[in-house]
Amino acid sequence: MTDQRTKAAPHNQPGTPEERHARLAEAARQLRVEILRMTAQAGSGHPGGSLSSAEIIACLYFDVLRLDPARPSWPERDRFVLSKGHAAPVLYAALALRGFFPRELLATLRKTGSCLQGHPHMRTTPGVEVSTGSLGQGLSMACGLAAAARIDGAGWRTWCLLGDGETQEGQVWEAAEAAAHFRLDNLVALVDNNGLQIDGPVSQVMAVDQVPRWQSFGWRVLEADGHSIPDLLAAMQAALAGSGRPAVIVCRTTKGKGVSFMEGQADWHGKAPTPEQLARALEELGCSGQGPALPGGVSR
Amino acid sequence: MTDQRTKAAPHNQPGTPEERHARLAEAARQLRVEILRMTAQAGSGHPGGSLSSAEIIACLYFDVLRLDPARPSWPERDRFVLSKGHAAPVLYAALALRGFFPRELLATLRKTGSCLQGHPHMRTTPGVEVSTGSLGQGLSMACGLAAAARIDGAGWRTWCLLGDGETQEGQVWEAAEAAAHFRLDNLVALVDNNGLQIDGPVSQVMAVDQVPRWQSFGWRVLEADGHSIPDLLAAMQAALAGSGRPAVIVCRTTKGKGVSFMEGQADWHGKAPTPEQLARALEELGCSGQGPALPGGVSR
Amino acid sequence: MFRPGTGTAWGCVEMTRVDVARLPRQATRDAYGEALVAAGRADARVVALDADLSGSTKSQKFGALFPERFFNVGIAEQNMIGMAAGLAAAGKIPFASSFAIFVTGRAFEQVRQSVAYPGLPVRLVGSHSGVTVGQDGSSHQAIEDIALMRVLPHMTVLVPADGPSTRALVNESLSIEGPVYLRLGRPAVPVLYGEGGFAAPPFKAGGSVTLLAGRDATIVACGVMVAEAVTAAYRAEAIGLSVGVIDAYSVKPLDRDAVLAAARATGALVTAEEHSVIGGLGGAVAETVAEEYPVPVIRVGLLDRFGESGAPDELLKLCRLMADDILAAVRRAVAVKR
Amino acid sequence: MFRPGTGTAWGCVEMTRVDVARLPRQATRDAYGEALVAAGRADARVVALDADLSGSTKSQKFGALFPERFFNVGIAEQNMIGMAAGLAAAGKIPFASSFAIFVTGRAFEQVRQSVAYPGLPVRLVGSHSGVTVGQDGSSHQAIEDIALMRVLPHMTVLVPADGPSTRALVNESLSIEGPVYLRLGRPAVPVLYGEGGFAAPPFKAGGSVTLLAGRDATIVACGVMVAEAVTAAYRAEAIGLSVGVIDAYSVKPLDRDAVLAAARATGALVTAEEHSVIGGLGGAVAETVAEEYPVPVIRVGLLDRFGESGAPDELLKLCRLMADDILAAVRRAVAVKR
Ligand SMILES: Cc1ncc(C[n+]2csc(CCOP(=O)(O)OP(=O)(O)O)c2C)c(N)n1
Ligand SMILES: Cc1ncc(C[n+]2csc(CCOP(=O)(O)OP(=O)(O)O)c2C)c(N)n1
Ligand SMILES: [Mg+2]
Ligand SMILES: [Mg+2]
Repeated sequence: MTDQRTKAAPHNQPGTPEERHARLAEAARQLRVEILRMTAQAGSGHPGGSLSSAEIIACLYFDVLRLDPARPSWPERDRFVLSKGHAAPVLYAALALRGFFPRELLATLRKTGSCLQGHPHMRTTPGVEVSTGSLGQGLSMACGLAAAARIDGAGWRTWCLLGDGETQEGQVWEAAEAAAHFRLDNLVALVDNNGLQIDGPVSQVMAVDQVPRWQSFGWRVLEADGHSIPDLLAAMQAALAGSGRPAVIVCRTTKGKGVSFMEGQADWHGKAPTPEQLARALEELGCSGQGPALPGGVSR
Repeated sequence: MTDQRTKAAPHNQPGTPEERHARLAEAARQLRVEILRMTAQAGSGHPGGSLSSAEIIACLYFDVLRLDPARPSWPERDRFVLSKGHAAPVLYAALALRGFFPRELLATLRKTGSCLQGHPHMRTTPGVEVSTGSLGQGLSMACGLAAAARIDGAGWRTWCLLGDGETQEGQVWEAAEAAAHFRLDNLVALVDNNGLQIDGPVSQVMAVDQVPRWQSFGWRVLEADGHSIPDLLAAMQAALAGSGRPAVIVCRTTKGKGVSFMEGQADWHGKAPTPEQLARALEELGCSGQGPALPGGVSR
Repeated sequence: MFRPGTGTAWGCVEMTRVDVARLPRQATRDAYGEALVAAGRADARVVALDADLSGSTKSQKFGALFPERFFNVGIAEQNMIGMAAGLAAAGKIPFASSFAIFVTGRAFEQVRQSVAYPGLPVRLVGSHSGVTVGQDGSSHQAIEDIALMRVLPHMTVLVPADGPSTRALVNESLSIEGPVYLRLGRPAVPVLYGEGGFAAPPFKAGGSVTLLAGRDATIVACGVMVAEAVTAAYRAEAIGLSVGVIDAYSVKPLDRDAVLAAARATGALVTAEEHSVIGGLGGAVAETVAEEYPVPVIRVGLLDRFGESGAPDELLKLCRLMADDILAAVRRAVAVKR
Repeated sequence: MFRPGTGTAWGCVEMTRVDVARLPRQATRDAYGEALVAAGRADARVVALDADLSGSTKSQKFGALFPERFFNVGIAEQNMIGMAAGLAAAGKIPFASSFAIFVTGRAFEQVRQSVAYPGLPVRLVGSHSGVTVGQDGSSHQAIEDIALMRVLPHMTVLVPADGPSTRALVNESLSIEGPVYLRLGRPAVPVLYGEGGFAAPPFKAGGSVTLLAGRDATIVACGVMVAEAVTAAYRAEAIGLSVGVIDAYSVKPLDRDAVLAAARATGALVTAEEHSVIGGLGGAVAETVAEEYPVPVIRVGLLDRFGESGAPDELLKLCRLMADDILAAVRRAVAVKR
C-alpha cells in the first residue's frame, strides 16, 4: 500500500513495524477465539478453514483494507470476497471486532432469523459484499467488482480468498483466465493452501499444484507463510504493485491452526467443538472460556 | 501404436510410410470435399472448424483408431469423442467414408428427421460414441470412458478432440485435473489450436496459452503441425507411450484450411458456402463440383 | 390500423382482424440489440457481457459503441454470470447474454447463488430459445429455460412476443429491482404491436395484454406462440368457437388477475409456449387456476421431448406448436369443460 | 403391525393408526449408503462418483469396499456428471452423488446434454435436499431440484419418504433404462414402511402408495412431507374431514391414474413437498388434473422463497411445511371445491 492509501484507512495505527505485527497477531488470536466460541455456540459450522485463515483475515481487516465500519457502503471502500464462504465465522468475527455490527450478534450464528447466516449473505450482514457458500463462484464476482472499479476509474481494490480444494472448481479458472485477460491488476486473490478438503488431503482427493497453475493462467504469483504476519503483509504490499496482471498470494497454512487437536485434521472441517473442547481450545489460545477475550476486542 | 494394435485395426493397409502418408492426405482431402458439400447442401453448419480438423480426423479414422465399421459397438473398439461438436461434418464424413453408414446420408445433414443432427448424437448416428455440441463437456465424458476401460482392464483407448476456444470452459480443466489425478494414460486429448473462435481470434476474445496450461495440469504435452500427416502420426504414436500421465497433442492448425477464402476467417466458423463458393472451393480441392469425389471414397 | 391492446371487454366483437401473416417481421434478438444500445446511451450504469456469441445475441453493437462497458468473457458462461453479479454488486446494471440454454442452464447455479439469492439486478438475456433455433439441433435449443428461471425466488421472467415488446421490456427492466430473465428468439417473427397490428400498451413485470376477447376459451401464450395463438383464435371462429388470446409476456410474476378473469369468463384455458409443457407458462397457469378457480388447462408446448435439427418451420410442425395444434387444444379444453 | 399399503378402497375406515412420532428414524441418505453397497455387490457394472462430499452423501462406504469402481472427483460437479456419462456410455451404471443443489444445479447443463439427451443410465443422487439441511443455510438447501430434473425429457425423478423406500428405489433404479434423479435428505426421518408402519408395496418408477383413503380431500406428498401429511390427515378427522394420503415417491413419471382417481374421488387435492411450490410435485399435480379433471390443488411448499439458516424443525415451521400447514391447505382446498 502506498502511504496515501494506508493513511486513508480509518483503522490504521501509528507505531513501529513490531507494534503493527503484534497488533495483528493479537487480532488473529481474537478471531480464533471468536471462531471457536461462535461455532461451539451454534453447535455446527466450519472451524478448520476459519482458523487457517485467521492471519490472512487479520491482516486484511485490521490493516490492509480501506474500510469504514460506520459507513459499510462507503463507495471508495476496498471490497473483500470470501469465496470459501464456509469460513464465514472468521469473516463475521473480523466484521464484529471492527465494529460493523455488535459483537454480541456472533452468538446468533446459524440460528433461525439471525443476520449471520451459515454462509455469508450480503443482504443480512453489514460489511459482507457478496453472497457466497457455493464454492468456486467468488473469484468471478471479484472480477466483476474489479471491472466495475476499472470502469469508474476508482482506486479501490478487490480481494478474494479461496480454499485450495475450492480451486478444483472449473469456474475458478474461467475467472482466473478472465482476470488475466482483462488485466485486472486491481484484484488480488489469496489461496488458503491448507492442504485439506472435506474428504481428506487435497493431494489425495484431487491434487492441485497452486503455483504453476496460477502462473499458467498469467497471474503474478506470490507465496507467503499464511500464519506469518510480516510475510503476509509483505506479500499483500507486493500484490498491489500493479503490473497489468492480477496477483495471487498462495498462503501456506495449517487447517485448524492454533488449536492443537484441530490442526491438520480433515475431520474438523465442518463440526463444532463441544463445551469441553472449546474450553481446552480457548486455554491453548491463552484465554479462559468465560466472557469476552478482551472487552471490545481490537476494534477501534 | 504397437504393431499388435495396428495389425488389429481392420482398416490398416500395408505399404511404405510414404504410401501411408499419401493415403491419409487423400483421406483428408476427401473429408474436406464432403464437409463443403454437406454444409452447402444443408445451407448451414460449421465448415471452418471442420476443415481445420481434417488431417487430425483422417489420421485417427483412417489409421490410428481400432474400429470395425461393420460392428460399431464392438466392445474392444477405441473411442473417439468430438468435444468440439460443431465440427460434426468432419466426423460424419469420416464415418461415412469408413463405411459406418451410406455416404448418401451426408446429404441429409441438419435436415428434419435426419440421423445426422447438427451436433453429434450417439442415439442417431452409428459410430458416434457420445452426444456433444455444448462445448466443454466432451473431455469429462472421455475421462469416464477411459476410467471404464481401466476398470475392465481393457486395452482400448479414448481420444478426444477439443477446440481452442472451447478450452475457455472451466469444465475442461476440471476434467484435465481429474485425468491427471486418476493417471488416465489410456486417454489422449487433441486441441485444434486454430486460433479462432466465433467472436474473433482466441488471443483477443480470451487468450489461452495451450502448452503451459496443460503442463500445469500435469499432462504430457506434445505439439504437432495439425496439417502434417507425418507430424500428427508421430505425435499420436508418442501419445500412446503410456507413462502414467494423460497426453495432449496441441495441433497448430488453420481454421478453414484448404479453401483459400475460408482460411483464417472467423466469419467462416458457422456459415455454409453458396453454390458458387462451393464450386470454387471444390476446384481448389482438386475436384469438380459434380458427383462424388472418388466413387466409394477411401473406405475399405 | 391501431387496435385496442388491453382490456377485458369480454365477448366484444373485433372490428378488423390483424393479418398476422402480412405483418412485418423482426427477430426479438435484433430488437434487443437496438434496445441495449439505447439503454447504454440512457444510463451509464448499463454494462454488457457475452460469452463468444455477441454476434448472435446482438450485444456486439453495444460492445462496439461502449467498449469499456463490454466484457466478452469467451466461452465461459459461469464466469460471465459471476462477473455480472460482481458488477451489479458495485452498482452497475449488467446485461449478460448468451444462448438461452447456456445462460440459464450452464450457469444455473451461478444464477441461483450469485444473482437470485442476493436479488442483484442482473439482466440475463437468453437468445436462441426453443426449437426455432433450427438446424443446430437439441444441444442449442432451450426448452426448459422458463422452468429453470421461474423456480428461482426473486426472479422476473419476461418472454416478449415481438420486437416492440422486447424494446419496451428492456427499457422497463432498467427499473426492476431484482434479477430479470429475458427470453429471446432467433428467427424473425411478426411485429404484433404497432402499425397494422395491436396497440402497444405499457409492458411491465406482472402485466399481460389481452389481444382478443372470447367466450368459450382463452389462449394464454408467450413468445413466438402469441402470433400462432392469434391465428388459432381466428380459425376457431370458423368452427363456432369464440376464443380469447392473452399475451402473457410476464411469465413471472404472472398476471394472476388476467388469467383468473379469463378462467372465470371462458371456463377453459389453453397455454402455448415454445418450451416444454412441464414447468413453464403452462405450469404457471395450471398452478394459478388450480388454487382459486379450477378450469381445464390444456398445455401446448414440447411434449416432454428434446428438439432436433431441422428448418424452424418444420420443427414447429413436428413438435406440434402450430396454430392448428393450439386449435386442437382449444377443442379439447372446451370438451373437458363440458 | 403391518397395514395395507396400496389400494383404492376409497372411504374405508383405517383399523389402527400409524403413530408417526413413535416410528424409528433413519435418514434417507443413510439408507442410500447401504443400498449402494448392496447394488455394488449385486452388479459389477455399478460404479460411484462423488465430489468431495462422500462422507455426507454416504457413498464413502462404497468407495472403501470398491475403490477401483469409485471416483471422488474433488469439488468439480460438472466433471463428475460428464465422467458418469462416459462411464455409462461404456456400459457402467454410475451413481453420482453430491448435495442436491450441486448435482442438479451446478451441473444442470451437463445433466441435460451429456446424460438426459442421450438417455444414459446415470443415477443422479442428491442428498441434502430442502430446508432440513438446516444451519448451512440457503446456499446448501435445494428447493428447486425437482423442478430442474422434472423438466428434462427422459428423466425419472424419485423422492423417497423413508429408508426402506430409498433402498427399494435404489434397487429398482438398476432396471430403469434412462437417467434417474434420486432426491435424499439429511435428517433422520420416520421409517414409514415396515414394522409398526405401513406395508411396503413394490416401489417402481411411475408408482405411488395410497397410504390413507379419504372422502373430502387427498394429500399428495413426497419425501419428508409424507409423514407430515399422514399426521395432517389424522388431525383432519378431528375437524370432521376425511382426508386421503398418497406417497407420490415417483414425481416423474407421476402416477397419473392414482392422482386422477383421487381427484375424482375426493374433488380436492393438496400437494406437500420440501421444495418450492413452483414446478415441483405441486406443479406436476396441477398440470395433470388441469388436463383431465380440474379440481382445486393447494400446494404446500416453499412459497417462492429461499431457505435460510436454522434448526431443521424451526425451518420447517418458518417455511410452513408442518402438518398444520398441510391441514390449513386441506381446508382451503375443500373451501375452493365448494
Ligand atoms: C459447489 C460446492 N460444492 C461442494 C460444497 C461443499 N463443501 C463445502 S466446504 C468444502 C471443502 C472445501 O475445501 P477447501 O476449499 O480446501 O476449504 P478449506 O480447507 O479452506 O476449509 C466442500 C466440498 C460447496 N460448498 N460448494
Ligand atoms: C457451452 C457452449 N457455449 C457456447 C457455444 C456456441 N459455440 C459453438 S462453436 C463456438 C466457438 C468454438 O470455438 P473453438 O472451440 O475454437 O472451435 P473451432 O475454432 O475449432 O471451430 C461457440 C462459442 C456452445 N456450443 N457451447
Ligand atoms: Mg483446504
Ligand atoms: Mg478455434
